[in-house]
Amino acid sequence: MASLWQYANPQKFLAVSRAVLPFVAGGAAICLVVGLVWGFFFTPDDYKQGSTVKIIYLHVPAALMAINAWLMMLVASLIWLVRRHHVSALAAKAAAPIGITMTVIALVTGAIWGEPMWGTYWAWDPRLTSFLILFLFYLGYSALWQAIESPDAAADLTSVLCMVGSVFAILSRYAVNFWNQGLHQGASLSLDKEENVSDVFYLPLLVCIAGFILLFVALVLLRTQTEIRQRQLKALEARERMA
Amino acid sequence: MIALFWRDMRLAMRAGGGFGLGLSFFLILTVLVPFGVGPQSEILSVIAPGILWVGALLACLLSLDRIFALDFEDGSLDLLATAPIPLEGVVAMKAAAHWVTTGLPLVIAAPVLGVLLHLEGGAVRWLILGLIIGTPALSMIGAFGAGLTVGLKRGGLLMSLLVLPLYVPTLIFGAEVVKRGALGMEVQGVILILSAITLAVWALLPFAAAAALRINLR
Amino acid sequence: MGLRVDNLTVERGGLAVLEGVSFEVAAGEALFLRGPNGIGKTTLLRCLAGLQPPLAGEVHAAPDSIAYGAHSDGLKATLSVEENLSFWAKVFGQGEIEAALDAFELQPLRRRYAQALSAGQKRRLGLARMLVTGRPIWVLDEPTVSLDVASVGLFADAVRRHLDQGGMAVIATHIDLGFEARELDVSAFRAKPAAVQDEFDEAFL
Amino acid sequence: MPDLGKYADAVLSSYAVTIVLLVALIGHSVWRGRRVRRQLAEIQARNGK
Repeated sequence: MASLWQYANPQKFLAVSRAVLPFVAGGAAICLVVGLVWGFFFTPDDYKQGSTVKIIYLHVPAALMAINAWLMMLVASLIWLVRRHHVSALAAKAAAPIGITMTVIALVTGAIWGEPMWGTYWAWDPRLTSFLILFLFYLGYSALWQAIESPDAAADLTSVLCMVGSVFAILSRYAVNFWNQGLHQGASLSLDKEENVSDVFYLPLLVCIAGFILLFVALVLLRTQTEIRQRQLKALEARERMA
Repeated sequence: MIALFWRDMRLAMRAGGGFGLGLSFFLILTVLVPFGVGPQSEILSVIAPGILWVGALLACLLSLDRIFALDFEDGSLDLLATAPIPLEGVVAMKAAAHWVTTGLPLVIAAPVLGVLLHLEGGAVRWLILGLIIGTPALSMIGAFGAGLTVGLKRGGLLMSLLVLPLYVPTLIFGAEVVKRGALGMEVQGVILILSAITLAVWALLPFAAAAALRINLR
Repeated sequence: MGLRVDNLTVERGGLAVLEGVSFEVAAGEALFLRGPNGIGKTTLLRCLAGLQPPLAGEVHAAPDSIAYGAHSDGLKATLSVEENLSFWAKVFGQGEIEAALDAFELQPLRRRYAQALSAGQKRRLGLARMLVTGRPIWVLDEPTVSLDVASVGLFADAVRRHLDQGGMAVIATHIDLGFEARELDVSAFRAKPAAVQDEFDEAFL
Repeated sequence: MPDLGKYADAVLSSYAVTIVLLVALIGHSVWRGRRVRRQLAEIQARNGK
């Protein structure tokens, strides 16, 4: 029986991901269009927040994916360090720009929402601050990938950074909480949803989250394919120089 | 390993760096800040702990390349890596020497600088305690960042980008110690957390930094 | 125990440069590595010293038995000759530096800072470092660069004494050091360009 | 078009920013993917593969 690790073979990964990608991308497009149109056009205004409640369809999924992208990078880095599967390292590299974009979306939409609600674009609130720190971690991680020429050394060093960074990110989250008990509302999504958001907002939000997740997967597949081909290209170029 | 510590100390002193330079740096920083924010003592006394902590971060950052980059360039790092002492020990010794030449001067100068910045007498005690506990973590985290970027041509800026976010917890808890101490609040918990961070950093990061060095030496 | 190298393949910048390198050095023996620039002698020596892992093959030697002497001497400009040398002696757990200073005629220079030494004097100090490591296998990369004839003689004497005491040496050099030893031309092991580079490329190419 | 009331600016600019960023990300991914694929095809053709 074939194991999961067979997908770590670059050729196998390319073949499978090429076959899967259209479906994932299509699913992402459908979910995003349905969710956002539903959220934007067919949900009522909140009695307190007015129409700004529509921003959560962007803000919450983006924030979720910003964190999940980092988690995915952490898992991929560990797989690389332990099993030395190149595809895994390249997938981590591919995920970083997506994570950065998601973090920026979460920060910007949060700031735009905060202006009418809190009266300020930016507050040094624990959640906001944590996201800003997460953003810095992403920047450092990507910069390290770009700065190192040898691909294996880059994969190793960024993996080490990702592990250490994860620990410090959690520590920073805790520290920031300690430092300023802020004004951000609690999680808008939890298992007992009644507490926070009513069904009217909840369902389209779920569709949007599904859309963002699928979009993330599609982009990771696409970008990992590109990274694999880039490696392949480099290897061929090096061989031409040798010959 | 002790020999390595003394060698790094001696190098720092002879290069005109070391103690005097660290002290002068903090003095200049403290003199410049009032020019920027104005001479009102009530403002200065509030921001003084933050200034001194950020000063510690900067001094640490500016001298990080001394930890590994020079040894990398002149080949010493290759030789150290093949020496019978473990690379983890090399990292720890170098970080220790770095702390003595950048962190310690700040701890010593803090009372004087506190006076210049109108820091209240009660807060100075907590500032010094926080700095003693917290700044060793800065050197070790810095050594990790230096290890990650040691082979890179323009590693300096990148190193700052990698290292500064890692300083966040130490900075927050370090400044918290002074804030709470000055207000007469309960400080013990924060000091314990700060100590825990420093101890954990010194226990674990030498391994990460040594791993990074080995990769970079390959 | 000697040094045995089995079917070693070493890489530089992700490409195999030498493959299938095998040789053996017994106690009291020296081996000269020859070959044109860029063939991969330095890479091979770094691999022997344990600084980089080989792509394939193995290096058999007693643990902590290899002392590596690189192109650069690892000297600190602001330390004196004595301080530089005794630092390395301490790192390698040896206390004695007088013999090393004598062997390379560094006694008159012992208080001088390394920044005030000439290139050849620096090199002599770098080579004296090998003596204070107390390790049986010397792995040296172009040890005679910038040495004058007399200094090359000092170096050859030091190596000969080391061999007489049961030591070993692997030396990459282009010149004649004035003593007999086996030679190995590494160009024979030059990696074929089409050779499989690593398992990653294998999956593609 | 729903009535967004006094918060129209905030809501619309949020959607605009998000869509622009996502489109930019997707566009960059696709563009780079195509470019690398083309370069690879070229070099493979050159090497007779």
